[in-house]
Amino acid sequence: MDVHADKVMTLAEAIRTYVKDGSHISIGGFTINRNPMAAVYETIRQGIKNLHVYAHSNGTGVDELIGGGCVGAIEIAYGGNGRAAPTCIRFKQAIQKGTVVHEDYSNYQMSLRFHAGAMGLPFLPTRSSLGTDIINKWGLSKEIREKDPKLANRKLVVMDNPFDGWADCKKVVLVPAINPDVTVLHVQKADRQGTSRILGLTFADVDQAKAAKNVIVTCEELVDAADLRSEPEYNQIPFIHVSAVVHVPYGAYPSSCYRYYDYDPAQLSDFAKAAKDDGTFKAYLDKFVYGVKDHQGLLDRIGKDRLEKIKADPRTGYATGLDRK
Amino acid sequence: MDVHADKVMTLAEAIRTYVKDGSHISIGGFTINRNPMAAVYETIRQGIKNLHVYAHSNGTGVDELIGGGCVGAIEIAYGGNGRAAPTCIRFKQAIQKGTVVHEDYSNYQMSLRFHAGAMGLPFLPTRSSLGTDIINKWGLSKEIREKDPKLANRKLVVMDNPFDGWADCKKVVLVPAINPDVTVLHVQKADRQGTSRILGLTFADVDQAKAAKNVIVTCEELVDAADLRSEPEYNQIPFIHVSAVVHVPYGAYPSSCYRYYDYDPAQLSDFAKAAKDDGTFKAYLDKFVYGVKDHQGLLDRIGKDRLEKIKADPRTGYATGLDRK
Amino acid sequence: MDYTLRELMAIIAAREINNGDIVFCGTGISMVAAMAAKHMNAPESIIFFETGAIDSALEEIPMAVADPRVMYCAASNGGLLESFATMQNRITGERVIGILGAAQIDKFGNLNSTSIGDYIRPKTRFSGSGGACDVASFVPRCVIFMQHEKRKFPKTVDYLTSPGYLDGPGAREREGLMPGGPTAVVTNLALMRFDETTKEMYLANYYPGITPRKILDNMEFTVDISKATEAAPPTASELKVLREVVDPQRIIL
Amino acid sequence: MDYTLRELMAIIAAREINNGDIVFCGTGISMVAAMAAKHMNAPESIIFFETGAIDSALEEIPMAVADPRVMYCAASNGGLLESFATMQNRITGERVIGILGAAQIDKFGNLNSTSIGDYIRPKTRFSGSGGACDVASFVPRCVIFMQHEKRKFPKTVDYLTSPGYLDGPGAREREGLMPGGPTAVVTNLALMRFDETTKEMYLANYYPGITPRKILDNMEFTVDISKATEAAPPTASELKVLREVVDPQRIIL
Repeated sequence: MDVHADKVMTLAEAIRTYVKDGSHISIGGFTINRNPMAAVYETIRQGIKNLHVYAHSNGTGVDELIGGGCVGAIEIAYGGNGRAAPTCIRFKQAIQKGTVVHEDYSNYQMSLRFHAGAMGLPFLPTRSSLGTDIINKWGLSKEIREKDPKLANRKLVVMDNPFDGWADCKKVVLVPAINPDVTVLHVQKADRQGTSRILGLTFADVDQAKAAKNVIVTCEELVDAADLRSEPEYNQIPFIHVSAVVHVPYGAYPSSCYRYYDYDPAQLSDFAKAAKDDGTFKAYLDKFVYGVKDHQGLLDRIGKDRLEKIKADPRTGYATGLDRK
Repeated sequence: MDVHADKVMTLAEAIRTYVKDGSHISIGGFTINRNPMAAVYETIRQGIKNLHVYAHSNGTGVDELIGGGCVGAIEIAYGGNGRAAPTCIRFKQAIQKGTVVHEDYSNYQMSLRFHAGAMGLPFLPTRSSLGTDIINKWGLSKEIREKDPKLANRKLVVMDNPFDGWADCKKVVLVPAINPDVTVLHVQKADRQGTSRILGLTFADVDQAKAAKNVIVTCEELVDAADLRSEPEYNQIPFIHVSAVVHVPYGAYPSSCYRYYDYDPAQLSDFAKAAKDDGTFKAYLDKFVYGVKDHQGLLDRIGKDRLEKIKADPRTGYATGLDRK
Repeated sequence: MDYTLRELMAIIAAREINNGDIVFCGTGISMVAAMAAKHMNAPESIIFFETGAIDSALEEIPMAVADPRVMYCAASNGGLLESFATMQNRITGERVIGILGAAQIDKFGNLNSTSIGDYIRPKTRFSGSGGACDVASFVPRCVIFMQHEKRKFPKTVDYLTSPGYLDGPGAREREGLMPGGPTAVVTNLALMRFDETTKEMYLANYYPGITPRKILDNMEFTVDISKATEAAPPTASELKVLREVVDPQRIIL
Repeated sequence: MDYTLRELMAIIAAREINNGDIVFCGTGISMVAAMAAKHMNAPESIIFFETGAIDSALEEIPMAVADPRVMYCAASNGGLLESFATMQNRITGERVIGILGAAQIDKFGNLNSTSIGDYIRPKTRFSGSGGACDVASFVPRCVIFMQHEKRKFPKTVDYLTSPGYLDGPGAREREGLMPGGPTAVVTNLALMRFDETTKEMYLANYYPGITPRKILDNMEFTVDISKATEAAPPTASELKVLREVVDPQRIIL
């Protein structure tokens, strides 16, 4: 790959090229913030199946992927979405019905697993979860693990501190690196080669990108490289890690995008209501995903007034005073 | 400690309070960039002895500390200073004469050791140095290590990958965490509580700060908290990690401070010349360290014209076209 | 003085926060409690979120820990690695108090927020740990919000998501965890604490109008009620803080 | 065509860089070689520095890898952790070529940049690894700058700072290192390479006017000279790049 190449393409093309049935995938953002929703909807629209998803707390996007029937297995820390959904509803049902293979970690452990992947290490240590069922209960059996070359042979390993109590530590938990086939992120600004700038909290996005074999970046603004290079310290992801760049305004909707727009409380709770029942959820998908050509189609159904309501206040970076009841 | 407290004090007071004979210390910056030189000179001026120094490549500052007789032991990756000194001269002499105990790591290993300290972990793994003398040759004997509670009991540990070849990795090297008594940094902007913003490359400064029991921040500009909090994503060090804040314009001189001033090639080579011989080096220290009250005194001896010459060009962040022969 | 149960719970929890504490908080009532403490007993406490925001201004109450409202006027906006390192790192971690919730808690303060029934094919699935297991593993003090019901105070939790005192005195140390564990359980009926020696939960304060008997009736295991006294109701100024400063829009309360 | 030895060495090294390579370079002549390649054979190569700057514009030549000149117009300015991760991570690391220098090199391309004599009390102390050991451990290809003198090409190095092929075929794998190792040694007399099978250094090209004999006279160990041919001298356009674009101030050359 010529990493200097212009990587701009349509979202449909990016998903078709890099997200396949059975791909191991991670998405950026956290609960109701900066999920790559346009890419999530396009993935559902293309009918991609049996994804293996790695998630810390990517509530909005992951619940839609599960509801859209795209997910076969998930390694996850948190299947909730803040006040919008204490437990994500399609996630809850899929696990209770046994339609999605699942394995639980903590948020820090998932973050460390992406960090290890980005660093090119097989594992990283932590002092979290000793003595808990996160250690004892595995969702992916040793057999499944040994069959699939994309999976580590163990969920984790508990080890004595070889530096005999150094840092007042007797034991650590080693968690295995994640190197997804593809990571999909939504960022505020990117250039045509893929150099990306995230504003506000970065969550685990940067490690998720650097750990992945391919990275799809969707962005609010597609800018000249020179604009980003005038302050290189604020570009967390250099182009060498990126495979595809897609310009998608409101690409995180209905989750928020700091300094651009807030989350849409109405849409989030409509989703939560629809998700409760297979029939109403199918109607929801028909209206907002299958029934539209692309993300602009979804935005048209939401309408200008509602998008206006969630527009970010330049002072605070969110929609000050937005009705969120 | 009330972390919200106003932590502004004089440099003399900050060094006297947090840097003691025998302290384990690290300084920020890298070779000829953003070394906390004012703090280094004040440390020499106060005659502090027997420091245990942790360094990746802090050439300008570390060589002065060694030359100033402050250093008893050093764990280091690189004792050079770019074209200014392929091998730092006082460092070279101290080790050849056996006046400073030393132990060698790589730059990545020292960075990981600070990262481990900042993360509260006893160690971090790397795939660097397998099969080399960095593994085989220890400068700090097991005996010394077992006597001093501030030292890990081993230089490093080579371990088989417990995830059986996961990430195509058979073995890793575990390097022990560093938690210095104090880390001294020079940053572009800080507020009175210690929240700090570094412009340009951060090197390992942020982990060096978060790993330390106390942090002294010297800054080019002392600003209102509100100025920094309008863009929190650019403040790498929140105030909870900081013990002392000192306003020292040109505090990195003669090393550079991105967007403020360049390094002073003349002063760096004068230092390199003086360092070659004990007599000339004593004269150098008498003139620029012992012979002046504080950093302003040193700057006065350098003179306005030379400081004018190294003033940063707003376009590039350095002194464009500076004579560096 | 008129107040709702949720207001009482928020204030009882807020009183657990000391001035200068670094407060880890999640969403909902725990955030209300942390925000209230800053305007009551702990003006110098620092609220931070697992998402990486430290000392946020919280001009408006966030609906999630990733709500852009946590980013506004923070001292620093980092990421997940930074926030958990702040707790795992003893230098800052020793000063952190965590506020958590759960679906189940046992007498040693172990929490379940993962599932009821078989892990692979659960009867009921919850959100999972999120950062809760990390917080409970790292920090010296935790406040837990619970609903007082038999099934939520079982003899043993179906899935041990976040470590309390595990199986009793010395267990955390034996497993390699840092010292720490839950210090208070704030429920809809009472404030429970843990005995320093036995590490077992006991009834500290029952709410006005609630009898110790009723509290025991809502737990599968029994606890010592001999030290129990009635909880001090919210003061006018505490309620004023909640209603006028913390959550005027009544988003959480 | 008139040229200096340093100019020749810089161009010989520059020719080793392929288009699209991610080039790790240090200070001095290695930076000149990397910058020259971008204007010659590898316009799409990317220069990065261990200090964290990626794809710097390098309007002026830096005097050190932390020179603010490496920060100007970079794609990203990070830190040490990020730059070394770029090499340790196989996804990007496979595309990195390193340019290093050393005080000693043995026939298997192992480098010493630490000390001569006893490690604890050395006869001569050098700078130490810096990032060299990391680069040599991680990346698939390395170019090494050396001065051709007997003491600098010893049978065994006094201190093995940066791994080459260690003690021969299979050794890197046995020790757990990633595949890789030095691919070219650019000296003041010749370009040396390493045999694919034996992993031993051999003479590839001797510079105009230099005999293979003279090269062997300047090494403690002998190498195969049977494949040796004369190196192609710098072209006018290559020299123009060096003199007018890369280092017009003659700071390095």
